[in-house]
Amino acid sequence: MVIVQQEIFDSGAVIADVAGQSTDIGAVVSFTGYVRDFNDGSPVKSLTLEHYPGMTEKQLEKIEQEARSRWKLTDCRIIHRFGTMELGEPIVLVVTASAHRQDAFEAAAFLMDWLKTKAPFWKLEETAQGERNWVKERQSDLDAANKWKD
Amino acid sequence: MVIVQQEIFDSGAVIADVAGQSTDIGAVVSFTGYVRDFNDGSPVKSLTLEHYPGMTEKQLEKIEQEARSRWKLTDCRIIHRFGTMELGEPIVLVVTASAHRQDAFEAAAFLMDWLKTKAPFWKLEETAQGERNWVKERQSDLDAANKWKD
Amino acid sequence: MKILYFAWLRAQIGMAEDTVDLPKEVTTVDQLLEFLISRGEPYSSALADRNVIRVALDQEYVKGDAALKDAKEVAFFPPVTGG
Amino acid sequence: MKILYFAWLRAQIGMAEDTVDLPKEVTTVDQLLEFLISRGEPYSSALADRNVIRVALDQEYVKGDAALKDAKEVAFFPPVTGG
Repeated sequence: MVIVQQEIFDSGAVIADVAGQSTDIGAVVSFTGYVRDFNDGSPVKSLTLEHYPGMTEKQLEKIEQEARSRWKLTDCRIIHRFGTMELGEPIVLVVTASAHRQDAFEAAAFLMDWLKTKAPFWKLEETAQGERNWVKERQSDLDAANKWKD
Repeated sequence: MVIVQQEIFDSGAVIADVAGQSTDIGAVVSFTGYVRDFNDGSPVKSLTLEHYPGMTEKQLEKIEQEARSRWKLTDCRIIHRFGTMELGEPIVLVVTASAHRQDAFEAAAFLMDWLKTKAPFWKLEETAQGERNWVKERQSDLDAANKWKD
Repeated sequence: MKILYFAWLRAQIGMAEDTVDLPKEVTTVDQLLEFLISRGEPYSSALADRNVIRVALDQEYVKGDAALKDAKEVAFFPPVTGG
Repeated sequence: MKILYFAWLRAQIGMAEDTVDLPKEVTTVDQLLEFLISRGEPYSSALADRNVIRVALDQEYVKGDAALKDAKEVAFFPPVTGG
């Protein structure tokens, strides 16, 4: 399930919801990404995420289907926020559930690598000095996503 | 931090605690293992974990130190329960926090692979028919742990 | 045709959405980019570096040689940085 | 010396903890296992398959050739199945 929202979310509540659904789940893996206080060495005060409404949901749903086709998942949740966020706030959540831990781990790592390189979001950082900078694509993210290609 | 306890735990509360500590955390990965309703094909009613008090804590702390030496972690939590647990209850929790997602993901996967093969716990399953069986070591767990060896 | 711009492309061009009547010789994404650049500033600067422009046709990623055909919406944006 | 048994080893031997006086020719883990087996049942059955017995000396994993030396506590148990 894919949710794109402005509001803050609670990773623990999502994990509990996923785990509480059935007793054939052996493993739940979660990844939560937070607004960090610096990026590439500059101190960050807040972060604004712009996105492409419509395309975002479409791409996230495709990514979820791809993960479900590659691994045996009992459940899969993706929550991604947009708008302005303060330091320490969560930005993105991926939760995967499976009978076995490898499926849950690999699917979550895969989803994050693809979100970083395929989901139409753009980060605008505001520094302590009031500068606003668009975050640059990272080669390490592209490399991470490439390793999942067949 | 390592906790070995009989009581149930709340993965979400631990994640929130880890994430709330500092604003240089970019990524928090959690793994929660649950009591599943079947194992190797037999329906399971409940699970009892026996452990080796003293050695358990010692081994878990060593495993945590090993993870912290291999990856850059802001925080690392391991909670492992012992005693009798019902279907769907959590057994084990690993939470790793880092500036970057790869460190958090790899450290969590590493910790789980080592917990499965090195932490002195033994699972006794009770089936719906009232049979009690000691869970057998899995070759797939040994293989998973071996891939982390230098 | 509806054209959308995002992130610093939107900021540089100074609008999020535009509608253009395509000359009939403009049939691919790359031809559309050339056509926009030919209109001068702010397009010529904002769209100058083809390497940093990603394209979606009706919300699906496409390459520069993709045919515009009956697409309703084309979007230009920089490499994504979500997650 | 204190000897601990866990899981099905504990169940088969029928006790979790034992204390034995070691003959002085028993100086390694494997010699201790042989000594216990030589005492007959339930040790001889429970400890028969060396491949499924793991050993810890003072709460650290060791191999069969490890010297018992001044260790206070030796533990025998099956492969672990936690996590």
